[in-house]
Amino acid sequence: MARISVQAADFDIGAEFAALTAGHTDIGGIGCFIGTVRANANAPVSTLTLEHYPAMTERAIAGITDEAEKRWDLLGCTVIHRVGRLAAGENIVLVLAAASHRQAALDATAFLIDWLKTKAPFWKKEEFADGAASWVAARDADDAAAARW
Amino acid sequence: MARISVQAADFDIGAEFAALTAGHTDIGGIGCFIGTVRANANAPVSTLTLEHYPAMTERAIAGITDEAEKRWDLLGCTVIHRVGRLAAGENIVLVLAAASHRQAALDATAFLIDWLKTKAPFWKKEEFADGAASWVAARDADDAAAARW
Amino acid sequence: MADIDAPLTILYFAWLRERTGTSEESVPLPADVSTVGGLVAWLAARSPGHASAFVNRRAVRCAVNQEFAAPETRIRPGDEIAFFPPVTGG
Amino acid sequence: MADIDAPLTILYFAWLRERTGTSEESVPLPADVSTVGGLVAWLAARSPGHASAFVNRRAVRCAVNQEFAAPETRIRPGDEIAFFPPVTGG
Repeated sequence: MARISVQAADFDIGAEFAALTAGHTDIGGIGCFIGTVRANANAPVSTLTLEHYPAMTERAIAGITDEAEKRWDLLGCTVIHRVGRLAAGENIVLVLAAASHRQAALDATAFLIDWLKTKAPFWKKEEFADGAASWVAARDADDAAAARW
Repeated sequence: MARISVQAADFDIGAEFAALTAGHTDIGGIGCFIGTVRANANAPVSTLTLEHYPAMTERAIAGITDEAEKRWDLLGCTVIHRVGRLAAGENIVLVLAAASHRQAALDATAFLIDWLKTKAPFWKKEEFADGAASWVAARDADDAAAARW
Repeated sequence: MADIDAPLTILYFAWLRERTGTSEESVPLPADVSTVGGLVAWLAARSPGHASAFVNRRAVRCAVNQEFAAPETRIRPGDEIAFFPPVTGG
Repeated sequence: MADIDAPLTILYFAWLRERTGTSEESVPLPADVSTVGGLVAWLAARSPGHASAFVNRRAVRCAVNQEFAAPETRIRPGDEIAFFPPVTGG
Protein backbone atom coordinates (compact mmCIF):
# COMPACT_ATOMS: atom_id res chain seq x y z
CA MET A 1 0.00 0.00 0.00
CA ALA A 2 2.90 2.33 0.69
CA ARG A 3 4.22 4.58 -2.04
CA ILE A 4 8.02 4.34 -2.06
CA SER A 5 10.37 6.23 -4.32
CA VAL A 6 14.14 6.68 -4.37
CA GLN A 7 14.91 9.44 -6.79
CA ALA A 8 17.33 12.22 -7.71
CA ALA A 9 14.55 14.72 -8.42
CA ASP A 10 12.86 16.86 -5.78
CA PHE A 11 9.35 15.92 -4.67
CA ASP A 12 6.17 17.99 -4.77
CA ILE A 13 4.79 17.99 -1.24
CA GLY A 14 1.31 19.20 -2.18
CA ALA A 15 1.02 16.61 -4.95
CA GLU A 16 2.12 13.82 -2.58
CA PHE A 17 -0.50 14.83 -0.01
CA ALA A 18 -3.13 14.94 -2.72
CA ALA A 19 -2.15 11.49 -4.05
CA LEU A 20 -2.14 9.96 -0.56
CA THR A 21 -5.59 11.26 0.36
CA ALA A 22 -7.34 11.10 -3.04
CA GLY A 23 -10.69 9.33 -2.79
CA HIS A 24 -10.42 8.87 0.99
CA THR A 25 -12.99 10.20 3.43
CA ASP A 26 -11.90 7.87 6.26
CA ILE A 27 -8.70 9.80 7.03
CA GLY A 28 -8.75 11.95 10.16
CA GLY A 29 -5.10 12.96 10.24
CA ILE A 30 -1.93 12.91 8.18
CA GLY A 31 1.48 13.15 9.77
CA CYS A 32 4.42 14.34 7.75
CA PHE A 33 8.14 14.79 8.14
CA ILE A 34 10.50 16.44 5.70
CA GLY A 35 14.25 16.30 6.16
CA THR A 36 16.35 18.99 4.52
CA VAL A 37 20.04 19.70 3.99
CA ARG A 38 21.08 21.88 6.90
CA ALA A 39 23.95 24.34 6.73
CA ASN A 40 25.96 24.63 9.92
CA ALA A 41 27.12 28.01 11.17
CA ASN A 42 30.64 26.74 11.89
CA ALA A 43 31.20 24.61 8.83
CA PRO A 44 28.69 25.46 6.14
CA VAL A 45 27.81 22.45 4.04
CA SER A 46 27.98 23.44 0.41
CA THR A 47 26.65 20.13 -0.87
CA LEU A 48 25.59 16.79 0.47
CA THR A 49 25.89 13.65 -1.63
CA LEU A 50 23.52 10.79 -0.87
CA GLU A 51 24.86 7.39 -1.91
CA HIS A 52 22.69 4.28 -1.66
CA TYR A 53 22.61 0.57 -2.47
CA PRO A 54 20.16 0.50 -5.37
CA ALA A 55 19.39 -3.23 -5.30
CA MET A 56 18.53 -3.09 -1.60
CA THR A 57 17.13 0.39 -0.92
CA GLU A 58 13.50 0.03 -1.94
CA ARG A 59 13.30 -3.42 -0.36
CA ALA A 60 14.65 -2.06 2.92
CA ILE A 61 12.19 0.85 2.87
CA ALA A 62 9.31 -1.52 2.09
CA GLY A 63 10.32 -3.57 5.13
CA ILE A 64 10.03 -0.41 7.24
CA THR A 65 6.66 0.67 5.83
CA ASP A 66 5.36 -2.92 6.24
CA GLU A 67 6.36 -2.75 9.89
CA ALA A 68 4.59 0.60 10.32
CA GLU A 69 1.45 -0.84 8.74
CA LYS A 70 1.59 -3.77 11.17
CA ARG A 71 1.93 -1.50 14.19
CA TRP A 72 -0.64 1.16 13.29
CA ASP A 73 -3.91 1.19 11.36
CA LEU A 74 -2.64 3.27 8.48
CA LEU A 75 -4.79 4.33 5.55
CA GLY A 76 -1.70 5.05 3.49
CA CYS A 77 1.92 6.03 3.72
CA THR A 78 4.55 7.56 1.48
CA VAL A 79 8.34 7.53 1.69
CA ILE A 80 10.37 9.46 -0.87
CA HIS A 81 14.13 9.63 -0.42
CA ARG A 82 16.41 11.57 -2.70
CA VAL A 83 19.89 10.48 -3.80
CA GLY A 84 22.75 12.28 -5.51
CA ARG A 85 24.10 15.77 -4.87
CA LEU A 86 21.95 18.17 -2.88
CA ALA A 87 22.63 21.79 -1.91
CA ALA A 88 21.96 23.34 1.52
CA GLY A 89 18.24 23.94 1.95
CA GLU A 90 17.18 21.19 -0.45
CA ASN A 91 14.74 18.47 0.52
CA ILE A 92 16.18 15.04 1.33
CA VAL A 93 13.31 12.88 2.50
CA LEU A 94 9.51 12.98 2.73
CA VAL A 95 7.48 10.75 5.04
CA LEU A 96 3.68 10.81 5.13
CA ALA A 97 1.36 8.62 7.19
CA ALA A 98 -2.44 8.82 7.07
CA ALA A 99 -4.76 7.31 9.68
CA SER A 100 -8.25 7.68 11.12
CA HIS A 101 -6.82 9.21 14.28
CA ARG A 102 -4.01 11.67 14.77
CA GLN A 103 -1.96 9.74 17.29
CA ALA A 104 -1.46 6.84 14.88
CA ALA A 105 -0.53 9.25 12.09
CA LEU A 106 1.98 11.12 14.26
CA ASP A 107 3.51 8.03 15.83
CA ALA A 108 3.86 6.24 12.49
CA THR A 109 5.53 9.32 10.99
CA ALA A 110 8.10 9.46 13.80
CA PHE A 111 8.64 5.70 13.58
CA LEU A 112 9.18 5.80 9.81
CA ILE A 113 11.82 8.53 9.94
CA ASP A 114 13.56 6.98 12.96
CA TRP A 115 13.83 3.62 11.22
CA LEU A 116 14.78 5.15 7.86
CA LYS A 117 17.68 6.86 9.62
CA THR A 118 19.06 3.57 10.94
CA LYS A 119 17.80 0.77 8.67
CA ALA A 120 17.83 1.99 5.06
CA PRO A 121 21.08 1.82 3.06
CA PHE A 122 21.88 5.48 2.48
CA TRP A 123 25.14 7.25 3.23
CA LYS A 124 25.71 11.00 3.35
CA LYS A 125 28.94 12.69 2.34
CA GLU A 126 29.32 16.35 3.22
CA GLU A 127 31.41 18.71 1.12
CA PHE A 128 32.26 22.00 2.78
CA ALA A 129 32.79 25.43 1.33
CA ASP A 130 36.56 25.12 1.95
CA GLY A 131 36.79 21.99 -0.21
CA ALA A 132 36.99 19.48 2.65
CA ALA A 133 34.70 16.46 2.47
CA SER A 134 33.72 13.79 4.96
CA TRP A 135 31.28 10.95 5.39
CA VAL A 136 28.64 11.72 7.99
CA ALA A 137 29.05 9.52 11.06
CA ALA A 138 26.09 7.58 12.39
CA ARG A 139 24.74 9.12 15.60
CA ASP A 140 24.09 7.15 18.77
CA ALA A 141 21.03 9.34 19.27
CA ASP A 142 19.58 7.97 16.03
CA ASP A 143 20.10 4.40 17.21
CA ALA A 144 18.42 5.28 20.49
CA ALA A 145 15.49 6.91 18.67
CA ALA A 146 15.03 3.84 16.47
CA ALA A 147 15.25 1.51 19.46
CA ARG A 148 12.35 3.27 21.23
CA TRP A 149 9.84 1.60 18.90
CA MET B 1 7.47 34.40 14.37
CA ALA B 2 4.63 31.96 13.92
CA ARG B 3 2.29 32.27 10.98
CA ILE B 4 -1.30 31.95 12.23
CA SER B 5 -4.42 32.05 10.13
CA VAL B 6 -8.07 31.30 10.86
CA GLN B 7 -9.88 31.15 7.57
CA ALA B 8 -12.79 29.65 5.65
CA ALA B 9 -10.69 28.89 2.58
CA ASP B 10 -8.60 25.75 2.12
CA PHE B 11 -4.84 26.02 2.48
CA ASP B 12 -2.12 25.15 -0.02
CA ILE B 13 0.21 22.74 1.74
CA GLY B 14 3.07 23.08 -0.73
CA ALA B 15 2.90 26.88 -0.60
CA GLU B 16 2.90 26.85 3.23
CA PHE B 17 6.00 24.62 3.30
CA ALA B 18 7.70 26.90 0.80
CA ALA B 19 6.84 30.03 2.81
CA LEU B 20 8.04 28.46 6.06
CA THR B 21 11.39 27.37 4.67
CA ALA B 22 12.10 30.21 2.22
CA GLY B 23 15.58 31.66 2.70
CA HIS B 24 16.48 29.15 5.42
CA THR B 25 19.45 26.81 5.20
CA ASP B 26 19.53 26.12 8.95
CA ILE B 27 16.48 23.85 8.95
CA GLY B 28 17.13 20.11 9.26
CA GLY B 29 13.57 18.91 9.59
CA ILE B 30 9.97 20.03 9.30
CA GLY B 31 7.17 18.25 11.09
CA CYS B 32 3.63 18.57 9.82
CA PHE B 33 0.17 17.49 10.81
CA ILE B 34 -3.00 17.90 8.79
CA GLY B 35 -6.41 17.14 10.25
CA THR B 36 -9.21 16.27 7.85
CA VAL B 37 -12.97 15.72 8.07
CA ARG B 38 -13.40 11.99 8.54
CA ALA B 39 -16.49 10.11 7.46
CA ASN B 40 -17.50 7.30 9.79
CA ALA B 41 -18.64 3.97 8.37
CA ASN B 42 -21.63 3.79 10.74
CA ALA B 43 -22.75 7.40 10.63
CA PRO B 44 -21.27 9.16 7.64
CA VAL B 45 -20.63 12.81 8.33
CA SER B 46 -21.99 14.80 5.42
CA THR B 47 -20.68 18.12 6.69
CA LEU B 48 -18.85 19.49 9.65
CA THR B 49 -19.33 23.07 10.77
CA LEU B 50 -16.50 24.73 12.66
CA GLU B 51 -17.61 27.57 14.91
CA HIS B 52 -15.08 29.73 16.74
CA TYR B 53 -14.75 32.80 18.95
CA PRO B 54 -13.26 35.31 16.53
CA ALA B 55 -12.03 37.85 19.10
CA MET B 56 -10.16 35.13 21.00
CA THR B 57 -9.09 32.52 18.45
CA GLU B 58 -5.89 34.00 17.05
CA ARG B 59 -4.79 35.16 20.49
CA ALA B 60 -5.31 31.65 21.90
CA ILE B 61 -3.37 30.08 19.02
CA ALA B 62 -0.55 32.62 19.46
CA GLY B 63 -0.37 31.60 23.12
CA ILE B 64 0.11 27.99 22.00
CA THR B 65 2.76 28.76 19.37
CA ASP B 66 4.58 31.01 21.89
CA GLU B 67 4.66 28.09 24.29
CA ALA B 68 6.03 25.79 21.57
CA GLU B 69 8.74 28.32 20.76
CA LYS B 70 9.69 28.45 24.44
CA ARG B 71 9.95 24.69 24.72
CA TRP B 72 11.78 23.92 21.46
CA ASP B 73 14.32 25.75 19.31
CA LEU B 74 12.01 26.32 16.38
CA LEU B 75 13.05 28.06 13.19
CA GLY B 76 9.44 28.69 12.30
CA CYS B 77 5.95 27.38 12.75
CA THR B 78 2.60 27.67 11.03
CA VAL B 79 -0.93 27.03 12.26
CA ILE B 80 -3.85 27.38 9.87
CA HIS B 81 -7.31 26.43 11.10
CA ARG B 82 -10.38 26.50 8.92
CA VAL B 83 -13.85 27.57 10.07
CA GLY B 84 -17.31 27.26 8.52
CA ARG B 85 -18.86 24.30 6.71
CA LEU B 86 -16.55 21.54 5.54
CA ALA B 87 -17.38 18.33 3.67
CA ALA B 88 -15.95 14.89 4.43
CA GLY B 89 -12.39 14.64 3.17
CA GLU B 90 -11.72 18.38 3.43
CA ASN B 91 -8.78 19.80 5.33
CA ILE B 92 -9.47 21.29 8.77
CA VAL B 93 -6.12 22.21 10.24
CA LEU B 94 -2.46 22.49 9.21
CA VAL B 95 0.42 22.54 11.69
CA LEU B 96 4.05 22.95 10.59
CA ALA B 97 7.13 23.18 12.81
CA ALA B 98 10.67 23.65 11.49
CA ALA B 99 13.82 23.03 13.52
CA SER B 100 17.50 22.19 13.12
CA HIS B 101 16.85 18.66 14.34
CA ARG B 102 14.02 16.29 13.65
CA GLN B 103 13.05 15.44 17.22
CA ALA B 104 12.26 19.08 18.02
CA ALA B 105 10.25 19.42 14.80
CA LEU B 106 8.26 16.24 15.47
CA ASP B 107 7.67 16.93 19.16
CA ALA B 108 6.61 20.54 18.53
CA THR B 109 4.19 19.37 15.83
CA ALA B 110 2.55 16.87 18.20
CA PHE B 111 2.46 19.46 20.99
CA LEU B 112 0.84 22.09 18.76
CA ILE B 113 -1.97 19.83 17.58
CA ASP B 114 -2.54 18.41 21.08
CA TRP B 115 -2.88 21.89 22.57
CA LEU B 116 -4.94 23.21 19.66
CA LYS B 117 -7.40 20.39 20.32
CA THR B 118 -7.90 21.42 23.95
CA LYS B 119 -7.00 25.12 24.24
CA ALA B 120 -8.22 26.95 21.14
CA PRO B 121 -11.86 28.10 20.98
CA PHE B 122 -13.27 26.01 18.15
CA TRP B 123 -16.37 23.81 18.24
CA LYS B 124 -17.37 21.18 15.72
CA LYS B 125 -20.94 20.37 14.79
CA GLU B 126 -21.52 17.26 12.73
CA GLU B 127 -24.42 16.95 10.31
CA PHE B 128 -25.17 13.42 9.17
CA ALA B 129 -26.52 12.13 5.89
CA ASP B 130 -29.87 11.37 7.58
CA GLY B 131 -30.33 15.01 8.65
CA ALA B 132 -29.35 14.53 12.30
CA ALA B 133 -26.85 16.98 13.77
CA SER B 134 -24.85 17.06 16.97
CA TRP B 135 -22.05 18.96 18.63
CA VAL B 136 -18.89 16.89 18.86
CA ALA B 137 -18.11 16.03 22.49
CA ALA B 138 -14.66 16.72 23.88
CA ARG B 139 -12.64 13.54 24.33
CA ASP B 140 -10.86 12.59 27.53
CA ALA B 141 -8.10 11.19 25.34
CA ASP B 142 -7.48 14.67 23.96
CA ASP B 143 -7.16 16.10 27.46
CA ALA B 144 -4.74 13.31 28.32
CA ALA B 145 -2.71 13.98 25.17
CA ALA B 146 -2.51 17.71 25.96
CA ALA B 147 -1.54 17.01 29.57
CA ARG B 148 1.50 14.94 28.49
CA TRP B 149 3.39 18.12 27.60
CA MET C 1 -10.65 51.67 34.56
CA ALA C 2 -13.96 50.89 32.91
CA ASP C 3 -17.06 52.95 33.63
CA ILE C 4 -18.77 51.31 36.60
CA ASP C 5 -22.04 51.49 34.69
CA ALA C 6 -20.60 49.76 31.58
CA PRO C 7 -22.65 46.65 30.83
CA LEU C 8 -21.20 43.18 30.50
CA THR C 9 -21.10 41.66 27.02
CA ILE C 10 -22.14 38.03 27.31
CA LEU C 11 -21.30 35.70 24.40
CA TYR C 12 -22.55 32.15 23.85
CA PHE C 13 -21.06 29.59 21.51
CA ALA C 14 -22.05 26.17 20.17
CA TRP C 15 -24.86 24.50 22.12
CA LEU C 16 -24.91 27.27 24.73
CA ARG C 17 -25.82 29.63 21.91
CA GLU C 18 -28.53 27.25 20.71
CA ARG C 19 -30.02 26.72 24.18
CA THR C 20 -30.01 30.36 25.25
CA GLY C 21 -31.31 31.35 21.82
CA THR C 22 -28.77 34.16 21.55
CA SER C 23 -25.15 34.60 20.55
CA GLU C 24 -24.67 37.87 22.41
CA GLU C 25 -26.45 39.90 25.05
CA SER C 26 -25.60 42.99 27.01
CA VAL C 27 -26.46 43.06 30.72
CA PRO C 28 -25.57 45.38 33.57
CA LEU C 29 -23.29 43.77 36.14
CA PRO C 30 -25.78 42.63 38.81
CA ALA C 31 -25.17 44.31 42.14
CA ASP C 32 -24.47 41.11 44.05
CA VAL C 33 -22.33 39.41 41.36
CA SER C 34 -18.53 39.60 41.40
CA THR C 35 -17.32 36.31 39.91
CA VAL C 36 -17.97 34.09 36.89
CA GLY C 37 -19.69 31.57 39.17
CA GLY C 38 -22.03 34.21 40.54
CA LEU C 39 -22.83 35.43 37.03
CA VAL C 40 -23.68 31.90 35.90
CA ALA C 41 -26.19 31.53 38.75
CA TRP C 42 -27.73 34.89 37.85
CA LEU C 43 -27.88 34.12 34.10
CA ALA C 44 -29.38 30.66 34.67
CA ALA C 45 -32.43 32.35 36.23
CA ARG C 46 -33.04 34.60 33.20
CA SER C 47 -35.07 32.17 31.06
CA PRO C 48 -35.79 28.47 30.64
CA GLY C 49 -33.30 28.51 27.75
CA HIS C 50 -30.59 29.97 29.98
CA ALA C 51 -31.45 27.43 32.68
CA SER C 52 -31.05 24.65 30.12
CA ALA C 53 -27.73 26.04 28.91
CA PHE C 54 -26.28 26.09 32.43
CA VAL C 55 -27.96 22.95 33.81
CA ASN C 56 -24.65 21.04 33.87
CA ARG C 57 -22.13 23.62 34.98
CA ARG C 58 -19.24 21.18 34.71
CA ALA C 59 -19.88 21.06 30.94
CA VAL C 60 -19.54 24.84 30.56
CA ARG C 61 -16.30 26.70 29.99
CA CYS C 62 -15.78 30.44 30.25
CA ALA C 63 -13.45 33.16 28.99
CA VAL C 64 -13.25 36.66 30.48
CA ASN C 65 -11.90 39.24 28.05
CA GLN C 66 -10.74 36.44 25.72
CA GLU C 67 -8.77 34.58 28.39
CA PHE C 68 -9.88 31.25 29.82
CA ALA C 69 -11.43 31.79 33.25
CA ALA C 70 -12.59 29.78 36.26
CA PRO C 71 -15.77 30.07 38.40
CA GLU C 72 -13.83 32.16 40.91
CA THR C 73 -12.48 34.59 38.29
CA ARG C 74 -13.59 38.14 39.20
CA ILE C 75 -15.61 40.16 36.73
CA ARG C 76 -15.88 43.91 36.33
CA PRO C 77 -18.17 46.30 34.48
CA GLY C 78 -17.50 46.29 30.74
CA ASP C 79 -16.02 42.80 30.67
CA GLU C 80 -16.62 40.47 27.71
CA ILE C 81 -17.68 37.13 29.14
CA ALA C 82 -18.02 34.11 26.86
CA PHE C 83 -19.60 30.76 27.69
CA PHE C 84 -19.02 27.65 25.61
CA PRO C 85 -18.57 23.88 25.81
CA PRO C 86 -15.14 22.26 26.04
CA VAL C 87 -13.36 23.03 22.79
CA THR C 88 -13.27 20.48 19.95
CA GLY C 89 -11.15 22.02 17.20
CA GLY C 90 -8.02 20.69 15.58
CA MET D 1 20.68 -24.00 -5.51
CA ALA D 2 23.42 -21.82 -6.94
CA ASP D 3 26.28 -23.34 -8.89
CA ILE D 4 28.99 -24.21 -6.36
CA ASP D 5 31.50 -22.52 -8.64
CA ALA D 6 29.48 -19.26 -8.88
CA PRO D 7 31.64 -16.37 -7.66
CA LEU D 8 30.65 -14.01 -4.89
CA THR D 9 29.77 -10.46 -5.89
CA ILE D 10 31.31 -8.12 -3.34
CA LEU D 11 30.00 -4.54 -3.18
CA TYR D 12 31.51 -1.62 -1.26
CA PHE D 13 29.76 1.63 -0.36
CA ALA D 14 30.77 5.02 1.04
CA TRP D 15 34.23 5.04 2.65
CA LEU D 16 34.64 1.30 2.20
CA ARG D 17 34.38 1.92 -1.55
CA GLU D 18 36.91 4.73 -1.30
CA ARG D 19 39.39 2.73 0.78
CA THR D 20 39.22 -0.48 -1.25
CA GLY D 21 39.31 1.55 -4.45
CA THR D 22 36.46 -0.45 -5.95
CA SER D 23 32.68 -0.49 -5.83
CA GLU D 24 32.32 -4.08 -6.96
CA GLU D 25 34.48 -7.13 -7.36
CA SER D 26 33.83 -10.75 -8.18
CA VAL D 27 35.70 -13.38 -6.20
CA PRO D 28 35.37 -17.15 -5.91
CA LEU D 29 34.16 -18.27 -2.48
CA PRO D 30 37.45 -19.14 -0.72
CA ALA D 31 37.60 -22.80 0.25
CA ASP D 32 37.89 -22.19 3.98
CA VAL D 33 35.34 -19.34 4.22
CA SER D 34 31.73 -20.01 5.19
CA THR D 35 30.60 -16.87 7.05
CA VAL D 36 30.64 -13.09 6.65
CA GLY D 37 33.25 -12.86 9.39
CA GLY D 38 35.51 -15.33 7.61
CA LEU D 39 35.10 -13.44 4.34
CA VAL D 40 36.05 -10.15 5.99
CA ALA D 41 39.29 -11.68 7.29
CA TRP D 42 40.06 -13.05 3.82
CA LEU D 43 39.21 -9.76 2.03
CA ALA D 44 41.28 -7.70 4.49
CA ALA D 45 44.38 -9.57 3.32
CA ARG D 46 43.80 -8.76 -0.36
CA SER D 47 45.42 -5.33 -0.49
CA PRO D 48 46.48 -2.44 1.73
CA GLY D 49 43.26 -0.65 0.69
CA HIS D 50 41.16 -3.62 1.76
CA ALA D 51 43.09 -3.82 5.02
CA SER D 52 42.37 -0.14 5.62
CA ALA D 53 38.66 -0.60 4.84
CA PHE D 54 38.31 -3.41 7.37
CA VAL D 55 40.72 -2.13 10.04
CA ASN D 56 37.86 -1.32 12.44
CA ARG D 57 35.43 -4.18 11.94
CA ARG D 58 32.93 -2.74 14.41
CA ALA D 59 32.48 0.19 12.02
CA VAL D 60 31.55 -2.08 9.10
CA ARG D 61 28.04 -3.32 8.33
CA CYS D 62 27.14 -6.06 5.88
CA ALA D 63 24.21 -7.25 3.79
CA VAL D 64 23.99 -10.69 2.18
CA ASN D 65 21.67 -10.79 -0.82
CA GLN D 66 20.29 -7.36 0.15
CA GLU D 67 19.42 -8.34 3.73
CA PHE D 68 21.35 -7.05 6.75
CA ALA D 69 23.73 -9.75 7.98
CA ALA D 70 25.95 -10.46 10.97
CA PRO D 71 29.53 -11.81 11.16
CA GLU D 72 28.13 -15.29 11.73
CA THR D 73 25.77 -15.17 8.72
CA ARG D 74 26.61 -18.03 6.36
CA ILE D 75 27.54 -17.28 2.77
CA ARG D 76 27.17 -19.45 -0.32
CA PRO D 77 28.50 -19.40 -3.87
CA GLY D 78 26.78 -16.74 -5.97
CA ASP D 79 25.82 -14.54 -3.00
CA GLU D 80 25.87 -10.74 -3.30
CA ILE D 81 27.74 -9.43 -0.27
CA ALA D 82 27.79 -5.71 0.46
CA PHE D 83 30.00 -3.90 2.98
CA PHE D 84 29.24 -0.38 4.17
CA PRO D 85 29.40 1.94 7.19
CA PRO D 86 26.43 2.38 9.52
CA VAL D 87 23.70 4.05 7.47
CA THR D 88 23.14 7.81 7.64
CA GLY D 89 20.13 8.53 5.44
CA GLY D 90 16.88 10.21 6.35
